[in-house]
Amino acid sequence: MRSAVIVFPGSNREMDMVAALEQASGKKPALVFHKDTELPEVDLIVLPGGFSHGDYLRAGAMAARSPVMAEVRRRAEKGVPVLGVCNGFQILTEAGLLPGALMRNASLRFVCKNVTLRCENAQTLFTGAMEAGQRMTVPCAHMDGNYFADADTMKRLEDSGGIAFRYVDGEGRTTEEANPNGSLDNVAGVFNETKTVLGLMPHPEDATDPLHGGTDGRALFHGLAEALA
Amino acid sequence: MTDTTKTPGITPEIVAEHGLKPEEYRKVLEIMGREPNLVELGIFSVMWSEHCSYKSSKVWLKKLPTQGPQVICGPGENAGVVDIGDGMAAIFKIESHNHPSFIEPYQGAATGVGGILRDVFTMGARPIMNLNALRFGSPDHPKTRHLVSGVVAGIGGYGNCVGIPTVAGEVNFHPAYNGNILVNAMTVGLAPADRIFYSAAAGAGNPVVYVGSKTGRDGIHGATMASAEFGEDSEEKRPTVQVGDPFTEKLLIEACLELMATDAIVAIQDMGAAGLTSSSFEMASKGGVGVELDLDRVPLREEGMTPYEIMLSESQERMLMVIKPGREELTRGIFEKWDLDFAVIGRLTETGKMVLRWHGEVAGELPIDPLALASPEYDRPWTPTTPPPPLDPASLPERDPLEALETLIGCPDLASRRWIWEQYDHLVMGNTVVRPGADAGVVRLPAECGGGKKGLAAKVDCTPRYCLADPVQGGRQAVAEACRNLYAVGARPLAVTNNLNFGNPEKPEIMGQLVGCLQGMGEACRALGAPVVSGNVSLYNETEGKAILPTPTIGAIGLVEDVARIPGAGLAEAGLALVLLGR
Amino acid sequence: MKAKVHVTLKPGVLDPQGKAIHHALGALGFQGVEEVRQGKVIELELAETDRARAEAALDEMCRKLLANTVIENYAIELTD
Amino acid sequence: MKAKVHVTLKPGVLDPQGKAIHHALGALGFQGVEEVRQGKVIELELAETDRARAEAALDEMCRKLLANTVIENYAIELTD
Ligand SMILES: Nc1ncnc2c1ncn2[C@@H]1O[C@H](COP(=O)(O)OP(=O)(O)O)[C@@H](O)[C@H]1O
Repeated sequence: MRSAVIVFPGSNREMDMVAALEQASGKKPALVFHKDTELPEVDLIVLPGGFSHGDYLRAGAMAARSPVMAEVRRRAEKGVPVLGVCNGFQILTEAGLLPGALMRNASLRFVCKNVTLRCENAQTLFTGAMEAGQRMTVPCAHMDGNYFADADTMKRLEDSGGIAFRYVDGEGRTTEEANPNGSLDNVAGVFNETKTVLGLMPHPEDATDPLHGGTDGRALFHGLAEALA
Repeated sequence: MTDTTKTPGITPEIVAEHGLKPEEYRKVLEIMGREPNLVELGIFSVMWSEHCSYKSSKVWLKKLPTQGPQVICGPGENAGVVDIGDGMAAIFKIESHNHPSFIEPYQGAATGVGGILRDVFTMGARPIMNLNALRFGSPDHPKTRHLVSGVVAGIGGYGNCVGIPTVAGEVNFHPAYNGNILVNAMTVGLAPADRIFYSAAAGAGNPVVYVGSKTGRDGIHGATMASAEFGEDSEEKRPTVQVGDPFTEKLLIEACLELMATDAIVAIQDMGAAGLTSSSFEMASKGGVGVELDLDRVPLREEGMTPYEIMLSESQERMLMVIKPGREELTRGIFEKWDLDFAVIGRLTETGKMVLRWHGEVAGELPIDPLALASPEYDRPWTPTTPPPPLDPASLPERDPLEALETLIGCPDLASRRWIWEQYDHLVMGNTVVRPGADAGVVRLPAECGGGKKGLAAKVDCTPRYCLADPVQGGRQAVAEACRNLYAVGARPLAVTNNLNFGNPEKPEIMGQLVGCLQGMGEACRALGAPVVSGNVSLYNETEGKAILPTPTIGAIGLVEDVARIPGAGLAEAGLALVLLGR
Repeated sequence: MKAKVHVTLKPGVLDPQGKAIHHALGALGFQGVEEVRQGKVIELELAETDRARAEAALDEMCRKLLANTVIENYAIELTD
Repeated sequence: MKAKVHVTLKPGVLDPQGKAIHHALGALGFQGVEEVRQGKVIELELAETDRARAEAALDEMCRKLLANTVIENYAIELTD
C-alpha cells in the first residue's frame, strides 16, 4: 500500500499517522505539503489530525479550500480511498467530500481521553479487518467533534451503511456518557456514498503500539494495507 | 531627533511611572551622560525591571548548584541544556505568567505557554512535552471558578493547537492566592547535542533579522507591570492584554527548525517580556557587539506606532536572529513558505552601542554593556523564618481513619485532576508512555536515541505550606518530591528548573523566605545530583500588602532506560503485598 | 468600502455555544432568558467602491469560505 | 423581546482569526480585502417586555458573561 499524508499548516498528528501507516504497510508514506498541487500516485490519501490554520473561522474550513484539496477531490472522485482523522474528518466535511458538519463539543471543552468505538459497517475496504459490532478502545483529542447532519442525511447514512463508527460504553450501548462530544446518535465516523472516503474523530493511529496503552487502532491500518496491497 | 522622541524633559513623575527609583535614575544619567529621551528611558525601565534583571535574587541564585557532567548549558541562556546520551540533549525551562493570567485568565495562560515554548525552540529543540503548575485561591472565592476554567482552557487552547502533549502538572488551592494566582508553565524539548543555538550575537556587519508575527501595541510595559505589586485598582488599569496566536507559533516552530537545519543562524533569541528591547540588548551584550536597528523596517500591525511602542511592544510569536551575510534569501524563502513575516531590521556594529533609527533620524542611542550589565543588584536585608515547633501527635484530636481518608480524598488539593488534564491533548506526537494521572509524565524518545527504548520523564512540584512554615525544609522537599515522582516511573533525575514565586522582596521576612527556600533547594539538588540548569523569578506577588505563600516550583526531568519496564501506579491484583519504603 | 457578514446557524441546527450561554446565564441568576443563539460577524474592509460589485464579491466569499452552508446562513451588510 | 449583543475585539487587540481569514481570502484569489476582524453576535429572546429594564439586564449580562471586557467591546441592540 502506497500512501500519502497531507501536511496542512497547523497539522500536528502527521507523524503519528506516518508511524501507524508504516507499521501496517511496511512502506513509508509520502508527506505532501498543502501548497503542492500535485500528488504522487498512491493507493491511499490521508488527512491527519491537528489544527489546520488554527481551526480559525471553523475547524477545517480553510484547509478544505487549499490548493492540494482540489487534487484530493479529483482522486477521490476517481475512487482513490481517502481517510480523514480528527481535523482530517473536519476538512473532508468542509470540502463536501463527506456529509454533515462537526461542531463545537457540547461541553465547549477540548476532550482528550480514551473512547470506545463500535464498528457499524464491516463491509468496506477500511473495515475489512473488523467485524460488525466489534468494539475498539482508541483515544480522542478534539474541540470540535460534535457531529451534526440534518434528518434526511442521517436517515440516508443509516440506511446505506454510511455510519462507520459510534461511541459506545463498555457493554456496546450508545449511551450519553459514552459520547464525548454530543454527536448526533453517537456518530464517531462516516463514509461517503461509495465507501471510499472515511472520516472519524478519534485517533486509531495513537493506539497502534503496546506503549500507547492499547493496539485496537491497528485493525483499521492492517485492514487497509490488506485491501490495498 | 523626531518630535516623538523629543520629550519636554523627564520629570520625576515620568521616572516613577517607569518603575525606576530616584537612585536608579541617577545611574541612568550617569551612564547616558545626559538626560535620556522617552524611548531610552523606556528601555532602561524594562531592562532594569525585576522581571528582566533579577535584581533582588541574583546574589542568591549564584549559590545554586548548576554544574554536573550532564550539563551542556546551565542558567543564563533561554533554557537549560542537558546531555541525555546518544548525541541528544534535553532543553527545558519553566516560566511564570502570573499577573497576566489574573487579569485575563485564558490569554494570560495561553501566552505563558507560548512564551516558554519559544524559550525552548529558540535553542534548537523540538518541544516534546509541556507541564504546568497552578495555584488558585480558595475554591469558594467568587473569582476562583472563572480563573480556573479560563487558565485551564488557555493552557489547553495554546498547547493543543501547537501540538505538544501536556503530560503532567500540579494544582493547589489556598486563600493566599485569592488575589494573585500562579501560572507556571514548563516545556521540555529535544535537540542534537551538537546543534544547540545560543543568543550571543557575533560578527560586525551581520544582518539582524526579525521573523514571526507583526508588532502591535500589545502589553506595552507588561514587563514592568509584572514586577510591581498589585493594588486594589489593578483591574481598572486594564493594560493592553496580549492575545496568543498558537497557529502562528506552530508555523514559527516549523520554520525555525527548518532554518536551524541550515548553517544560516549565528544567534537567535525570542522576543519575550520587553520584546525587541531585551532580545536585541541581550544578544548584543552577550556577544560584546553593537547593534543598529532601523525601526522603519519592523513589520507593524497598526498605524502610527512610535519608536517607544515598537521597542517596548510585547506582541507574541516573534523572534530575533543574527544570520550570516548572504543567507538572507535562504531565510526569507523558509519564512515565506510558512507565511510568516521576515525583515532585515538592522546589523551588528563594533561600537558597543545600540542605535535606533526612525524616519531617517536617530531615535535613541544607548551604550549596551553599562546598561545590560550594570543593572542594579541588591543584597536585600532578610530575616530568617523561625520554624514552628513540631506538632505533637498526641495533641491532635482522635479521628476515625476511614473518615479522615474520605475527607482527604475529597479535599480540593487532593481530588482527582482528571477534569483538567482531559482538556489537554496529552497524546499528540504519539510518544506518551505515561499519561497524566500517574506520578510523572513520560514520553518515549525517538529511535535514534536509545533505539526507541529510552524515555524522558518530567514532573513539577512544590508544597507551599511547607515553605511557609520552614523555607529551608520546604525548598528541600520540593526538589525531593519532584525527584521521587521521577523515581516512581523508573527515571533517574537529570536536572531541574525552578520558578521562584514570592511576595515583595523589599520586606525582610519575604526575602528570608526566598533565601531559605533557595538554601534548601540547593542542598537537595546537590544531594540528589540534579543541578539547576534554568529558572524564572516572579516577585511582588502580593495583593493589598498580603503575600502569596512562598512557592518555589521545581520542574524536574529524568531519563528512563527502558520504557517497556515502567512500573504502573495501580494495584494490579488482589493478594499482593504492600511495602512501605523510607521513613 | 466596509462590510459586515453575519453568519448564523440554520434553524434546527443544534447550537452548543448558545445552549451553554443560556445555561450559564441561568446559573448567574438571570431570569426570563428564553433562547440564546450564537453567531459570527465578520467585518471586512474592501478596496472596492462599487456597491454591486462589492456585494457580488462578498457573496462569493461567503459561499466559498465564510459560511458553511450545510449548517449556516449568511447575510451581507454594506456599512458605508 | 428580542435582542442582539454584538461583541467585537477592542481596536489594537490582535485578532488571529481575522488575520487567518484575511490570508485565506487572499489565497482564494479575492483581491482588495484590506482588513478582516471577526466578532460574535449573541441573539437572545427575553421574557422582559420593558425596554429600559431589558437593556439594563443585557448590559449586566454583557459585563458578567457575554463579553470579556478586558479585550472586547459590546453593543446591545433591541430588535423588537
Ligand atoms: N495542571 C495539571 N496539568 C496536567 N496534569 C496535572 C495537572 N495537575 C495535576 N496533574 C496530574 O495529576 C496527577 C496528580 O498530581 P499531583 O497531585 O501533583 O500528584 P502527586 O502529589 O501524586 O505527585 C499527576 O499525574 C499530575 O501530573
